[in-house]
Amino acid sequence: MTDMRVNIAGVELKNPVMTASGTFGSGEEYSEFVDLNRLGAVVTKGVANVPWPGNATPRVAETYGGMMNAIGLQNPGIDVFCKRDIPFLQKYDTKIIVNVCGHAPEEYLAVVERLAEEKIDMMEINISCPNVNAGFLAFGQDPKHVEELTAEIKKIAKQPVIMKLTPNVTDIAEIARAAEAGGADAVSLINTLTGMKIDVNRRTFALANKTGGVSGPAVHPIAVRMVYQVANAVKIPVIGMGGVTTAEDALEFILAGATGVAVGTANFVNPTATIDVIDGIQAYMEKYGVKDIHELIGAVK
Amino acid sequence: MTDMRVNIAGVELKNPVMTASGTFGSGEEYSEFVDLNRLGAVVTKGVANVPWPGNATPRVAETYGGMMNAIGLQNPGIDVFCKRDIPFLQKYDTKIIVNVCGHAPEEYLAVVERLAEEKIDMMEINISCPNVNAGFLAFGQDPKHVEELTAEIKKIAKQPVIMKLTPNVTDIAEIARAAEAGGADAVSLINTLTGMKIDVNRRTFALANKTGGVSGPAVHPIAVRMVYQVANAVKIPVIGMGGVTTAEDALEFILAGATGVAVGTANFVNPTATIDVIDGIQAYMEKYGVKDIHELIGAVK
Amino acid sequence: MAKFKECAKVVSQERIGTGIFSLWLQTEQVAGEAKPGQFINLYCQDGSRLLPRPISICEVNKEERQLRIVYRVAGKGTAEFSGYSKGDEVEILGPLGNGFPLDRMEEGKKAFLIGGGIGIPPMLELSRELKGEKQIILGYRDELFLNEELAKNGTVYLATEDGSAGTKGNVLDAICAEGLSADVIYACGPTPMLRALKAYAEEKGIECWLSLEERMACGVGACLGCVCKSKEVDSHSHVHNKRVCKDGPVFLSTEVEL
Amino acid sequence: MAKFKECAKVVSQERIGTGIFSLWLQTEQVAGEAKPGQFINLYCQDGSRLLPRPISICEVNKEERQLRIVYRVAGKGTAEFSGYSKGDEVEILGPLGNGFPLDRMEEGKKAFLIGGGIGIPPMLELSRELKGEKQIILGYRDELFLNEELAKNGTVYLATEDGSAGTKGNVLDAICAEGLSADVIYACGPTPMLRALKAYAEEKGIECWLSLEERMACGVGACLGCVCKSKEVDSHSHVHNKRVCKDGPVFLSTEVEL
Ligand SMILES: Cc1cc2nc3c(=O)[nH]c(=O)nc-3n(C[C@H](O)[C@H](O)[C@H](O)COP(=O)(O)OP(=O)(O)OC[C@H]3O[C@@H](n4cnc5c(N)ncnc54)[C@H](O)[C@@H]3O)c2cc1C
Ligand SMILES: Cc1cc2nc3c(=O)[nH]c(=O)nc-3n(C[C@H](O)[C@H](O)[C@H](O)COP(=O)(O)OP(=O)(O)OC[C@H]3O[C@@H](n4cnc5c(N)ncnc54)[C@H](O)[C@@H]3O)c2cc1C
Ligand SMILES: Cc1cc2nc3c(=O)[nH]c(=O)nc-3n(C[C@H](O)[C@H](O)[C@H](O)COP(=O)(O)O)c2cc1C
Ligand SMILES: Cc1cc2nc3c(=O)[nH]c(=O)nc-3n(C[C@H](O)[C@H](O)[C@H](O)COP(=O)(O)O)c2cc1C
Ligand code: FES
Ligand code: FES
Repeated sequence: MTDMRVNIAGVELKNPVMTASGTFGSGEEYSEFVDLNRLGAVVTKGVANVPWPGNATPRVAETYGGMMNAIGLQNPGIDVFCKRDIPFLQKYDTKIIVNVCGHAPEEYLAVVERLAEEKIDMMEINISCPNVNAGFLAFGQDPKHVEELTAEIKKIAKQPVIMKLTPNVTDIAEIARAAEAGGADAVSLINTLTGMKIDVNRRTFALANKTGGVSGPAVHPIAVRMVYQVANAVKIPVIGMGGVTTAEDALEFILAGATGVAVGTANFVNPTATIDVIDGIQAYMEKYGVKDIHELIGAVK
Repeated sequence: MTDMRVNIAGVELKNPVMTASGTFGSGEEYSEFVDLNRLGAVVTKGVANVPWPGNATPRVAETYGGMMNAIGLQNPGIDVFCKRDIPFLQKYDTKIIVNVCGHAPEEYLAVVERLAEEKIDMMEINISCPNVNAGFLAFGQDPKHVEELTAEIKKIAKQPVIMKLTPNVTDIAEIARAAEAGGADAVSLINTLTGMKIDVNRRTFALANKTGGVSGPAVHPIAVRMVYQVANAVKIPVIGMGGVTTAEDALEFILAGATGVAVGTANFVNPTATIDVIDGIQAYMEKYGVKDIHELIGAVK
Repeated sequence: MAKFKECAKVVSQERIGTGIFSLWLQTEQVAGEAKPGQFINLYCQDGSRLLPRPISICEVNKEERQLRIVYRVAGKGTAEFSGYSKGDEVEILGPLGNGFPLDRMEEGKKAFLIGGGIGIPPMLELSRELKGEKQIILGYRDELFLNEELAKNGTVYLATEDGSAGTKGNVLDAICAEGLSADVIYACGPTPMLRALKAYAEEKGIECWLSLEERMACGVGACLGCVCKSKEVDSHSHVHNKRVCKDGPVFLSTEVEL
Repeated sequence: MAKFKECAKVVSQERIGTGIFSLWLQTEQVAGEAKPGQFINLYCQDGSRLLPRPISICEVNKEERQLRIVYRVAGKGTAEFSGYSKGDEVEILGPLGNGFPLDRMEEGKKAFLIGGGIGIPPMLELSRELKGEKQIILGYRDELFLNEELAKNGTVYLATEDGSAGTKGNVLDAICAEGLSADVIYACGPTPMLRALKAYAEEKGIECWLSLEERMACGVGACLGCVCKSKEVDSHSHVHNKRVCKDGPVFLSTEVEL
């Protein structure tokens, strides 16, 4: 038998495969296609302290081998989320990771505090949000802000904290080290790469927001490079994501040093992508006689 | 009749379409398929002050919707280049843009100085090369180094200088402004995005160099975003590249603010890609009654 | 409302107008659940095009488990589909969305079934399943399609932009010109048409169901890509947004802002 | 040496072994120029796979302008090709590379034509065009293919890893076991085989032409993706590198380092 269990910050997942925030709602919609009990964890759509309406439409566009989105982090706010989404997920034998967003440290902290009483396993902090107190840049583009925000969150968080890194930076390893220095229990990456698409016939932007985040197989090699860099720069566990569509894609992250992997855009292409990835990793382990997934984590140096 | 002429730093190109450095040699190999006289310019493979052997093989790998390369800037050195490649290109009625690489400012300057006597139209400085005097980072990842290097080159360059920017940065507009402050006559972008591919069956890196530069349609939306940002941040002309395969791809760059566009990876997929892009832009202009390509440059705000 | 992802087989494909194709698909399960006004997601075979293409259900043959869609070639995905022929396989997901509410009509009531351009196809299955008097108003630019098939299930009124058939103008011009009235409106078509119908229906106090279109990714309500503006705070989103793919594509005109 | 990019049509495709396919293509121009040891680039129809797949020319029919390739399904691209059937179109570029030098042989001279595994196909056209005595040594893991066709053009000696046919072992084992000798060697196959042949030929002082394989992008010498190490500074690159796609794929064993 193959052992696919991994431990991230003291939380044991039955396998390394989770959903990427924002691509799986809170699991309900895909529960028609996927047995949620089989997932290592469900990572929920980003939630803020109050409801966010998100951006104008069009919010999504196809790109070559990928897609672009500017949902604008629409969410019902933490109160509704705790009343509705957490109880839904608690019915399943999987881990619950709540993705948190905010425009300012206070907003993140309000959510983190509110989550203290909730039966969730971890939280993932989306630091790709623009920091309203610090101009245009996202929190995650400045190591100083990352370390400070991480430290503030860690002070009050009752569950392990994953800092989710943006790839739109010069040196992702530096950002990961800042998160580690701030006390993060794990890091996840990559969030989307900022892109733009222009409709040349209508001479307008494809997305109402002008720019959007690129995801899907097109970004996979960039994500693998960043996960490798980060896994070799920090001691805390790394969760890899960006374009995972097949078990091979996920295994690239694992061999590069990721303890967990998330499946995002692929859900839109194939609603059972998460399960196919889990089954594929298992088949790979059996084929090559890998007894424990830890034999694979970071095995390519 | 449609007027496709553009002027970059005083040099008039018959159309905005050029080749992306490193994907077209010095034009000879593709001259079997392409009438070089039709191109706005030929941008040559990067050349250094002395011959560079480049990296070990495998040097190229396919990625989803793109490719990855780690050629390692193999080149015969500036002396051979001036004797062989420039005379070859001078036989054609197109502009000659020589791409220059180096590991240290002195190396760039040696090439720039050597080019002074040569009948070339412009030079393009590849600042994605790692700066041996400043750790791992490429010149192009630090605005200070970009401004300094640009200023030094401008002091001795006899032809207009295009600084070619790397996309592996937090804020490409800041880098472009640094190039402009240093006196650059134009900027071109994007160079490749650093990526990694792992062969999960052989458990090894797909490229001998471990990492490589991702190019092709997969990176196009990221490139368009960066060109838009840069075109709105500097006054000097911008040359856009990254994934241009069709006229529509090129027009996205032009509408985003690029005065010129380069075709790279697409040459490998379709040897006549440059010509197809030129013809396609012309057809677009005729379809929409665009008389002068300047009506399109930066038309989407 | 079960949904299925399956590999359907092309039964037949026919070009029924300039750039307009009619495709019958053999399904295992999707056809069995399909209702008028719902749609299916079609996935491209070419791996560079990841996102599914949402296409309305035009006709359902439950016995044979077959589905018909009618679509216009609008870009690369639909161009790919137009090359399919008998026996080819295509991945589909469906049936998706809520569909038109059939229970708003009964014998003795009068309905408008209004289709504009490529919004016409869903009216075919609707016209087959709906009870009561069916006045089918179809708006075209110039070339007609599906109108003869629709005429079997109700009275068809035409409007063409160039006046080459029926009333010159749009569907509302046809309604006025013909002096038609209805108890319920069902409509699908371009947003300007839907906006005009919304105003018309609210002015006349007619119950009006509009099928909206928006760019989509997941098609199942998970990504929040495809929202429209709702008049009230929506009970799911808790903001003024409804998901076209899941809460729609059919909305009561008074619920949404266009 | 003109090269052409064209859209070829599949004449026929046949499975000739486990995962091994033989494909005849109708070309306009490529077949007319093709020489043994050259290769063509095949482009995938699926847009997610951009780079061409280099495949050796196995057989040429100049009158009919047809080309044959024989390939093993190694990944997604070759898997795509294996699904093609009569009438399907495939973009190709070719003929590429230098090919084997036929003028090194003449009547009265003896040659080894050595193919290992999926390096066997180019030996077929070579064996048809080469003059002199042709000793064709073929190395397989277990399952044989093309050996009967090759036997029509020379004397075939087999080596199999499992000993199921011919000499148990590799091609050099077969040469020793059969006590063969030659004036010129032409070989294509896995790098370890080529490395052993290079040593063998240099030791015996035999002229030896090796067809190398490397990952490629452009296939025409422009990208410098596919280099091999050259013994001397190369006259084109001015470093110790030669381009496999353009300066090769066939090199004199003494020119290159493996
Ligand atoms: C609920 C619904 C039902 C529809 N029913 C039909 C129908 O019955 N017949 C028909 O011809 N068309 C229908 N459409 C429109 C159809 O989805 C698009 O024409 C089609 O997706 C275009 O794909 P493409 O690859 O050819 O175009 P491209 O422009 O190449 O597509 C690029 C991307 O944009 C999306 N897209 C492009 N146009 C539209 C659009 N108008 N609406 C939504 N997404 C779009 C595509 O799905 C794809 O993700 C429907 C749309 C929706 C939302
Ligand atoms: C000059 C030359 C001649 C060849 N002749 C033949 C032949 O006659 N028959 C045959 O079966 N094979 C031949 N090959 C190998 C053949 O090119 C690969 O098996 C094929 O490209 C694999 O493509 P794929 O999409 O199936 O595999 P994938 O692994 O999915 O391919 C991914 C990428 O790697 C490249 N690649 C993978 N394996 C190789 C390889 N071994 N050599 C070069 N590139 C590779 C592909 O071209 C593609 O760009 C030849 C290779 C070269 C360089
Ligand atoms: C539609 C969509 C919505 C997303 N929403 C969120 C979000 O709310 N919070 C977050 O941290 N990341 C969000 N992401 C980013 C994904 O979680 C993931 O990091 C990224 O898409 C890369 O993975 P993929 O290529 O597998 O999709 C979103 C991505 C998509 C495509
Ligand atoms: C094989 C290869 C070699 C390259 N060599 C160079 C180079 O020598 N100098 C340089 O500035 N850019 C080089 N580039 C980058 C391209 O010029 C271009 O910036 C990049 O590939 C993006 O464009 P594309 O997507 O159209 O290929 C190279 C790219 C490729 C694929
Ligand atoms: S398309 Fe994802 S929510 Fe509608
Ligand atoms: S593949 Fe480009 S030089 Fe050989």
